[in-house]
Amino acid sequence: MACRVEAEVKGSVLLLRMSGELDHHEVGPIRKELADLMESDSIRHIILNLAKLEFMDSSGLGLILGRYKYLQKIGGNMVLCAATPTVKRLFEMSGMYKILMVEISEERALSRLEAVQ
Amino acid sequence: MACRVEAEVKGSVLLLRMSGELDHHEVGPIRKELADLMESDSIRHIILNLAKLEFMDSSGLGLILGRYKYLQKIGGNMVLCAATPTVKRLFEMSGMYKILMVEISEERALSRLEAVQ
Amino acid sequence: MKNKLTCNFSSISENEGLARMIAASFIAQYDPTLGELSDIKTVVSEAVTNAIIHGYNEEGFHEVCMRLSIDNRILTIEIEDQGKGINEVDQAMQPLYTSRPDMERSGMGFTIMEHFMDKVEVHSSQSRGTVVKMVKQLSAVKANCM
Amino acid sequence: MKNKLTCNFSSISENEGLARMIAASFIAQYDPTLGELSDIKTVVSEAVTNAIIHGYNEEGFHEVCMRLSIDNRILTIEIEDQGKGINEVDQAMQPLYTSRPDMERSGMGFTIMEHFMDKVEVHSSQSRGTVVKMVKQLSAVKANCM
Ligand SMILES: Nc1ncnc2c1ncn2[C@@H]1O[C@H](COP(=O)(O)OP(=O)(O)O)[C@@H](O)[C@H]1O
Ligand SMILES: Nc1ncnc2c1ncn2[C@@H]1O[C@H](COP(=O)(O)OP(=O)(O)O)[C@@H](O)[C@H]1O
Repeated sequence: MACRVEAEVKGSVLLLRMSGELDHHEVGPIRKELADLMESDSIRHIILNLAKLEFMDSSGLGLILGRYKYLQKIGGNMVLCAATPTVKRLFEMSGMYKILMVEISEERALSRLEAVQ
Repeated sequence: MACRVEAEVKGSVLLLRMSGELDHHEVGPIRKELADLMESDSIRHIILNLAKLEFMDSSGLGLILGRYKYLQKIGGNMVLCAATPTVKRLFEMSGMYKILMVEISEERALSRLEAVQ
Repeated sequence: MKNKLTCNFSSISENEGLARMIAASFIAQYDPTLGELSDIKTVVSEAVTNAIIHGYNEEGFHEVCMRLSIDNRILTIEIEDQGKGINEVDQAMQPLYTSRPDMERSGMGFTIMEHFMDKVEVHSSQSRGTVVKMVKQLSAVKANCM
Repeated sequence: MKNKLTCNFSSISENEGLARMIAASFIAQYDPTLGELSDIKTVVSEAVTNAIIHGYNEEGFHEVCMRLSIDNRILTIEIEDQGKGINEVDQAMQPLYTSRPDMERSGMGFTIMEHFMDKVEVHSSQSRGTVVKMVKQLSAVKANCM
């Protein structure tokens, strides 16, 4: 099953809502799209809403870790919100759960980013 | 996916509502159950409601044809109601669509049987 | 794009549904119509059931092989068993012919396969087994109107 | 009950999802918990992806083999490629180790497999290929309370 990404730009924040299955096959095209989007819109922060992501494996982790490293370099932040227990477990296993900001909703993620700035 | 059969006895009429997938694997146990039911309750007619049957192949046709022949022998009838287009096509292909009574609802099937008796 | 999937599975009736699911998942990637999906599940079910019932007399310790391949939206399905084989293929393929009326078989398996697929070929030799090869051209993908 | 399914499929990334679906359909018959189903889809995805990316350098004309078997609710999964093989298996299995940081691999594949399965064995030899064998005991079926 394909992975759909809904992207919304709010100032310097890119809000990504992912649904479907995020695996190696899906990661390639999404990585390219995100790179284009983040450069042209001068994005500094990302909010990841994974509430509707039904499947993710380590290829998805790699994609997210890649964006996280990029944001770190430019002094931005990544906020994870609403991941299902299965997806959350992968983040925990990789140690990423500790380094990411985690919020339960998009609204709280947005205000967290505003507070940080 | 399993096949579920909901059976309701109304006098000499056996109303069967099938759902799920009716294939060779499912046909065996269902055939036995039906045989028991039809003997102990002295059934003379069957109404087959296939509205929720998602899959059927020629093994299902065989099961239905078998019950049909049994009813014929004892002077009873079979009424087919609410089959999906895919299931209906199989009945047509086998020539059974022409020999069965067909009605659009359980109520109409019941009154058809009452009229026949 | 070309793709190929070969499966070998135990000759137990539980795997009839599994074979349908696998075939459906295989072609799902190629945007089939719902009708095509349902036709393909049906013919796979027919041929796999025949291998289990007729080829192997419902003995569960044999293997059925299903080969799926797609190229230019032409789908080829082969279902093979190393079972008892078919004596007279022409007779076997007649509508309503069955060698197992005792099992309440309808004799409609091959007729359904021929109806739903563009081509059906049966290669069989006695006590060696049977291969049913079926071909279907999937309809062109419609452009998305959004 | 025993059951066995062996699949060979083209080494294209489209088939990662197909392999997950097939494995899920195979075990669905044995009343797995939702957690078990999700674990198994994940480990199949990891091992098949590794075969395609690392074993075959994303060349689509090779074959990946997936063998599934179940006996007494013990599920065995083997994913095999005839690709380039792993030089140092111990190093490869370290958390966060990846030979392809250029591809933004996370290096978590083997760690996830070991976490989700009871046993993971890797047999590999250079330019011959790799077999990843994983075993998991499925939990006992709960009696239906209705
Ligand atoms: N794989 C097979 N091995 C041996 N005999 C077969 C096989 N497939 C079909 N046959 C023979 O062909 C006949 C017709 O098959 P089919 O049209 O599917 O009807 P049915 O399965 O209802 O008998 C079967 O009754 C059987 O004698
Ligand atoms: N099938 C395979 N063939 C060759 N090398 C492999 C295979 N599977 C894993 N590897 C090696 O093991 C390393 C670690 O694998 P893994 O933990 O899945 O992380 P990742 O796939 O993110 O690199 C890979 O980077 C690769 O070098």
